[in-house]
Amino acid sequence: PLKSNVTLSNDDIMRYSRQLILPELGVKGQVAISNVSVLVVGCGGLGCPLAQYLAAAGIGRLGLLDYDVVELSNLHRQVLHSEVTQGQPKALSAAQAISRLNSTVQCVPYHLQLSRDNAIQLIQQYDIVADCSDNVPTRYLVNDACVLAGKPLVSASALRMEGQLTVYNYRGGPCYRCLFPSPPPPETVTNCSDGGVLGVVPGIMGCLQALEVLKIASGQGSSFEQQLLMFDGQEGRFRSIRLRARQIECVVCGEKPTLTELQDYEQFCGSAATDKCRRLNLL
Amino acid sequence: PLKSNVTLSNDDIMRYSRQLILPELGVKGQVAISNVSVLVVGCGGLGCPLAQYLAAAGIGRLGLLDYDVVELSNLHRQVLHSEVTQGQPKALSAAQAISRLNSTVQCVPYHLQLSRDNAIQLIQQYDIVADCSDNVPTRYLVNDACVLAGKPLVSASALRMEGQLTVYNYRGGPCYRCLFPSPPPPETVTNCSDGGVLGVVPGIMGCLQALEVLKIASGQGSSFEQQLLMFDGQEGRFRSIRLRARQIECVVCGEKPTLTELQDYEQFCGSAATDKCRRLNLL
Amino acid sequence: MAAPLGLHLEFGGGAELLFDGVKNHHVVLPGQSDPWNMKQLLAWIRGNMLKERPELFMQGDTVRPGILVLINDADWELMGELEYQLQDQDNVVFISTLHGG
Amino acid sequence: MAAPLGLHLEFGGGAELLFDGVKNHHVVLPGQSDPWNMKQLLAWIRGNMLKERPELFMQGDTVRPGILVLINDADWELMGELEYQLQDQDNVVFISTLHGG
Ligand SMILES: [Zn+2]
Ligand SMILES: [Zn+2]
Repeated sequence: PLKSNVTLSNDDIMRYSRQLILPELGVKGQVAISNVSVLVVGCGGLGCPLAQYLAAAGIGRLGLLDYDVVELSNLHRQVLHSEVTQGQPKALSAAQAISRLNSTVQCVPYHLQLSRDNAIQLIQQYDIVADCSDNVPTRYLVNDACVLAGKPLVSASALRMEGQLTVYNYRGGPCYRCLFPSPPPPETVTNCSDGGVLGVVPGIMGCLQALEVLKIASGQGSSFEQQLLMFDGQEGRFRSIRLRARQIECVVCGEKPTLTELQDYEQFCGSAATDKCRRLNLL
Repeated sequence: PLKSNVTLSNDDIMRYSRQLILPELGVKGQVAISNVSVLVVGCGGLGCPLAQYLAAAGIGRLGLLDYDVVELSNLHRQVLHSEVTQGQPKALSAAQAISRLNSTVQCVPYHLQLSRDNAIQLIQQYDIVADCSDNVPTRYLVNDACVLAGKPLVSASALRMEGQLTVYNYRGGPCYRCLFPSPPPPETVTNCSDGGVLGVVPGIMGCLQALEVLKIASGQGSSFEQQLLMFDGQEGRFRSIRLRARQIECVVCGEKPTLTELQDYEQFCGSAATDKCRRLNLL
Repeated sequence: MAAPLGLHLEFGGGAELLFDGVKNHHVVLPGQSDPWNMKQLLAWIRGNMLKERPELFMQGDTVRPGILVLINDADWELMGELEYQLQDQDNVVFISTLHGG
Repeated sequence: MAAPLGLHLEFGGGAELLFDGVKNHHVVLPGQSDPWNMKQLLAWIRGNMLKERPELFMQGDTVRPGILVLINDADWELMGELEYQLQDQDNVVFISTLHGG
């Protein structure tokens, strides 16, 4: 468990001086941030800028989870990685870059696939979860594990020139399943490999996601509880949408939940937990 | 001058494959980006994410200008720098980080203060200018030099938990002076040293600024011609404002400009071209 | 007999690709004896706007899973979903949720 | 004699710090014989809302340089600036421009 800071060191005061003087944050908010741990699920286009700004801001501990290795085609948007870390696990490559920026942040790289077998145990060790994943089964898995473990989930996504952001399972608000009780038909799902993505669009969304994590971590609350932010990069347009409340009949967060342990998400979604091949070949 | 690419190499096709397949970009847009040069004025909270995503996207040449050196108090928002580059010129520190991410981008670091003596000659060498500066005199200087050199200016700013973004001097739209013919009284100007800034807020604004640079570079045009984007990070709220047209009586871009060469901007603004001390001591 | 109804329809998140890539549509629904509701609007879209592969947009008489419907910037769940009675100049958005990162 | 006028005033970019840090204000201007214009609104704000150091907000009878005024999400230059005649429920924003980076 994270040690509990009650004050800031002289180095901390120097490093964070420009944000310490914000009335919205102050020393109290900065100390709070330093005592918070965040699990970043996916060190790709969203996870890189998110982890970068959380570390810069002095988050206490950062879990960096990704099963994949760095490829050249990642570098147009996955800005923590570099040409020389090609072939290395993304979780390690990201952790190295983070520690250059802020060595006082505890970085825990997990080079593994999040699964029904490890998700709860991992998520229980963190205060806030950031969903930076790139596929439907992982989004349901992260959601269910956050509900079962009682953790707020700050979720962003990006494709082509668009992005979306919501905070789930936070202060009585809805979870991902409240909005999407059934997964989309696999043939309707486009991932970044198929549909493409302009690199700076997940950059924008990952930064916005980091801001909400920091607001939650410092006790300010989030602007996106029961709200969805939509961004259209082609039109330069943001729109904020009021979402439904927590659903009484939700199978995982409702009044009589029927889903009390994690399930097989690839089977549930009919697709693999990766953005590389779209259809799961169901024999 | 930048060499003029007409095709992409195999490595380029691999590296940019995820954005090449976007209909809004395509091979043609990617080639266009690779032939564009951008001058980044200021390698701080805005310039770092901007330069990072422009380089990742394959911009042709990136001029990185900053007179300052890296300090510990920069690292909460200036994410290209690192603990080991403390004391080094920011322009060099940023160029090193950029070349790790994309060595095919021509990086030109300028460790100097932009001034009335060098601004036009520098800006003439670039296609697009990004104002990532942190003080009023530099904002007027960059604007006037862009008008005199005929370059589009993508301008962002951030303070506390707020940000603003506009494109000036582009396709007949207004310049900074059309909006602000007179500088603000120095005692009303708050900079990041005085007022503070949450690091991820310039992160968000710098990414949005990079997106507009890329849209201009690839021929898509900008969403913020004669428009101002305002962001309030505390409320998680974006607002887009319709701005005035180019002003006929503008002293620099109007029909009868009286400002035909650069002036003394510290004197004009009554403040120094830095965010470190607020008032210029006018003897 | 209700008067014809003008609506602003928007498609996003990729749903626009089923409508010739056009995000914004102004449509006029013909006058009819009862007020138009969302269920009827969906049937009208299917009959008049969806060129091919309606199963990528609809499932039965509602939208397929993974499409969020917004009526005047609010989740349609807050507005009565299929039973919501449309008003003249309503703004209805169909947004495909994104999963990439 | 025109009726009282309800306005939504917003301050941002730091300008709210001159108004007790409050960004959003609903105000009602008293009825008067002529319609209210922006020049009169500024005088009213100065007299009724600005507690101290009015020179940080105003210069003469207009706003100081570096404050953008927006009327219903448009630059007031497009609306007639000081001469604009206010309508009931108008949204008027005063935003201090930011220079930091
Ligand atoms: Zn639920
Ligand atoms: Zn001008």
